Amino acid sequence: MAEIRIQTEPFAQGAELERFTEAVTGAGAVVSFTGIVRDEGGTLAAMEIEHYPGMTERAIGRIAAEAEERWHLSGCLVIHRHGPMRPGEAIMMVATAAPHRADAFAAAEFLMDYLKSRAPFWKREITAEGEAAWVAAKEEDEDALSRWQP
Amino acid sequence: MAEIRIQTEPFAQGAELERFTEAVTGAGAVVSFTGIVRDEGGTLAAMEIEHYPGMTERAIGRIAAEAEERWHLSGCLVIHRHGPMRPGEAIMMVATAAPHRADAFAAAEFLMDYLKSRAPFWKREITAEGEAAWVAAKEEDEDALSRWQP
Amino acid sequence: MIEVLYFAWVRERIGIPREKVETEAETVAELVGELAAREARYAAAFADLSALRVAVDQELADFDAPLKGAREVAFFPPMTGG
Amino acid sequence: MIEVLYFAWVRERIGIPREKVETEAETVAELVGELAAREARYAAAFADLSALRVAVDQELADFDAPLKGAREVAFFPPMTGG
Repeated sequence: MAEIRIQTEPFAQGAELERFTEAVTGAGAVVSFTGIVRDEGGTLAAMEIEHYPGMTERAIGRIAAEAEERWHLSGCLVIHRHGPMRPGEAIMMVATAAPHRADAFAAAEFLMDYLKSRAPFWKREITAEGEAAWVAAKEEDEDALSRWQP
Repeated sequence: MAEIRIQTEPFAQGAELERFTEAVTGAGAVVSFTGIVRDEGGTLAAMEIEHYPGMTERAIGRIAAEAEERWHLSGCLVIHRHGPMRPGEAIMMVATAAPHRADAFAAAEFLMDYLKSRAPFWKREITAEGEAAWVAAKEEDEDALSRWQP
Repeated sequence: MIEVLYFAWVRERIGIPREKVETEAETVAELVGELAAREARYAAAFADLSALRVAVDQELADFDAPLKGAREVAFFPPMTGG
Repeated sequence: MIEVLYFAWVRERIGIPREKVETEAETVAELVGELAAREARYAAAFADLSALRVAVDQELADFDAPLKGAREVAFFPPMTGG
């Protein structure tokens, strides 16, 4: 049921959210999350995301299927970019639709927590001075997963 | 800092989300929630929302100010309609922007929980048979507030 | 003189959205007592206070809240926004 | 014959994104041992296994996971999606 898109092209979160909402039926609540490249006060020139083609789709498909099992959802959307992107651009978005808001919120947070640490993406930041560095995984992102354990 | 709009006119959640996101600076995370009139399997013909002009703006302003105090936000938007609306139309939306996702999610859920039970709106449903009934407040909505107590 | 407002089914039951009330009531509860004593439709609207909420000057208040200086009191059912 | 993939700084350190490896290794750990013994760049990439994650046939796995039947093994740092 989930729609999953992995792409290099920029996307318009607003248009995606409208389209997603119109396509679902029975939803009373729609939650969206969009991750945006921060400019870190002008010090960040660009971000590059590497991914593992094949495994990415598989991992996200599994995460989305689990969200659909855990909560009563009307629909579920994940868009995640890879390749180069600029500050201010959307990196990815998730949207969840449900009859009731608690399900939509919980599923969106669950998707985000798992996408952060279990989908094979790696971010690299390029500073205004041209230095590139892989973004280190945050311990708090790993910790965030524990709240979803049964 | 929060933008608050109380209106009878329909609004386009996608366009509002785009506009909101472009206006904030420093955000790495944007969360939106949209409440939509359910059609309840075709049994609901319309919804009407009554509100308390003056108190509505005041109550939402206070709720948004508290969200901005509790979490590190880059911006905060609340749009809430009153008057008649049809199934499938957006009733209201909140959007929050923050450097980090946990703040954006928590603030959006906080806003929703308080808007549900502390902003002076009253929903009335009109069935396909033309019967009108005020929507009863849900105990679970009142309970949801307790998680935000210090 | 206090402006008294009614919303949702309270408004429907009493039949008017607002009225000016001459009162010496010192608390919301005293005002409710005066209103409920007026006519059956008021008595019906105020029959179960646990089903009602009150705002004094556009701030949620308790039924024992003082009315000194208040210009506007509103009665309504629990809110159902969002 | 197993296809071995490297991502992010593991790829950079080893210098190639993927390679075919002839191996009789029965577990991921044994494969890591064989690779690390090859050259300094491999040894450097596999110096701290706690900084690495592994996937076998595109599923996250442990370093003691068996390789029997596996066609693809990938090594990479902790993921940073979202």
